Amino acid sequence: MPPMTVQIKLETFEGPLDLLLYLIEQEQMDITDIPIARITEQYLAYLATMQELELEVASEFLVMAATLLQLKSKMLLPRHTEPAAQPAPSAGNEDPRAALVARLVEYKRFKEVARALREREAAYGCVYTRPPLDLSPYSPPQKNPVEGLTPDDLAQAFWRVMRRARVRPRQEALTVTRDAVRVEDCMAHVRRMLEARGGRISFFALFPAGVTREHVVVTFLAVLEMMKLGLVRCEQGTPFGEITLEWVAKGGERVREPQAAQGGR
Amino acid sequence: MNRKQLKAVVEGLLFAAGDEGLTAADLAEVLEVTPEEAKVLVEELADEWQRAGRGLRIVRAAGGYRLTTLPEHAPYLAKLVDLPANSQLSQAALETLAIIAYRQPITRGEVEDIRGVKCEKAIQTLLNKGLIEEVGRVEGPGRPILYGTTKAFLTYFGLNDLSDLPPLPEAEAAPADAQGQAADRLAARTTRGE
Amino acid sequence: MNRKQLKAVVEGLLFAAGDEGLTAADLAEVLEVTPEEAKVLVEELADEWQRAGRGLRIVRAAGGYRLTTLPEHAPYLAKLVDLPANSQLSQAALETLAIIAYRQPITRGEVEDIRGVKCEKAIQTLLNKGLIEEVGRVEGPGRPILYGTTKAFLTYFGLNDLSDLPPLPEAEAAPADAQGQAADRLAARTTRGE
Repeated sequence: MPPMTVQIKLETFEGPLDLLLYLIEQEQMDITDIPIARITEQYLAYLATMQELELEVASEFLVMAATLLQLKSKMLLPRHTEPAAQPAPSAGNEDPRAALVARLVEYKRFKEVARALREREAAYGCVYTRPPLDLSPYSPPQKNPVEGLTPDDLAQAFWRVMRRARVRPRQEALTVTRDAVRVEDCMAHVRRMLEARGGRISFFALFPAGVTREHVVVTFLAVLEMMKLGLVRCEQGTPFGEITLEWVAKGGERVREPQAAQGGR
Repeated sequence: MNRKQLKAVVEGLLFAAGDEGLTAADLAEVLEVTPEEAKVLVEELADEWQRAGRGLRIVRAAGGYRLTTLPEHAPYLAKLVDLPANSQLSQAALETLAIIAYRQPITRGEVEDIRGVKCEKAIQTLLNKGLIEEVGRVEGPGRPILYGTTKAFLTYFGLNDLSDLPPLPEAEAAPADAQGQAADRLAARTTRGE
Repeated sequence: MNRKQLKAVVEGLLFAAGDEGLTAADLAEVLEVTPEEAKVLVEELADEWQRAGRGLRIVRAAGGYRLTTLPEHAPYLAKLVDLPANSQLSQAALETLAIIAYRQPITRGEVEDIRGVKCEKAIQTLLNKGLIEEVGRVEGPGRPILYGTTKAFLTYFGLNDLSDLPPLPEAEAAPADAQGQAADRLAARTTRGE
């Protein structure tokens, strides 16, 4: 696909669920029986394209990538015990995809109804109605427009509105800041940590206290990428256990230095 | 006053009421007829205008009648006035609004769970346009704000009330226990919301 | 577009233009006809309406055309003012009035910053009811209008002057957290206003 087309396409996705629904539709997959391996591959390919185009990837997309990878690994598990059986859903045996499918189905309903609302918007929203006519010339002069209200009501209304203003986030806080955690940066960070620890480190030791979820996810993606490049090897003794990273790139082979990591963090 | 004259008064009254609109009961009080008669008058008038190809129409929404321009005239009007058409809702705002409309009262966090993305900006846009409003707070940690739709929301989409909303598509059959607790909770709310 | 369709557009345009009205030249530009043709269209339309006994008329004033109600409908409009729905201030209008009362003179933008939502309609309502008025303009970009309360406002609330407004608790009178310059300016105004 020519890069420009991809870019335009990517920017129209409202989030990871929207992107997944698009992929499911595109591939004519059954939403209730998604081939996780295939969709994960395609999803990651999209993210990779976004990164190649140097588009910022919102953290939500990365979190979903991690979810898909986790699902993919879970889907592989039953095969060890029942090699012949499909990991199909069966009563009493929870499908690992269930939660994701439920979210997709739910989101899809609203996407569809939003389309219906869009049509109504065109019929009723693109019209002009005027503010009420100034009827004061018709109003009897002795008429009190605030009958029943006292100055105290006014003071209370003011007090209420000021209190609300104080708890409301300020305008600046409302500008959505996308987390600028980049896979490249995390790769550089992992490499530095490995160098500092003599080439071996626990995955959990990569993070300072109070690290964000996005940071963990992106670091995880960074580690996957480094495995693919043959720079690190990972060991995990038990499921959910400690993951140990080992630097395997020897003899001057270096991690591709990403531009953004120049100043380091 | 004959019927035609009554209708002329209705026209003037609707013009004066502007986007506030008038209910059949309001019209009845001013015209000194019954609300039923007022309803028949205004709806006959609406039909007549439509058949005559008039440049204004009478829309029934949010429990009242109001005059609006025709959607197909939007391109001409846009040259002169700030039309809502110029600021058609973004996809993000529309999806957020749809979720709030069907699941109200709802917190921002719950909307974000459904959409899978942050909705801060969309919610602020909707508040600014007066399409949603704070309707309360959840009693619990952080006391998050609950949002609901406004009367302006009904007007914007030409709805008489919330039961007029297009039906939310049925949830497709999900695998065995896909739905789980979360879905039960959602289903329970749907009933309440719709 | 045929003549009838053009006239329908003219009707929509005049409706949307409101009290300012439109000149034949304005209409000509939007309809892409000559000003002479626009003039003929709008005057034909005015005649047709009069003959048909419509509830609105097109008046020519100050070089432009605008829609107005019929003078003989004035008694009905007076009744409209008296409708319970019109005589009660909405929550939005009350809050807007309170902010203007305690922070005057203040621009619409500043009121909106405090309320967090648009206040165009509330301000229009308050202007219509004679509770607030324009008291000046800010010297600066766009020269936004400054609003203040009217003498009638004091009368309606039984106040001698603004210093009669109930005092606010210390904390409330102070600007809601440091809103920077604007807040300082507002605080200065409060002092001056009270």
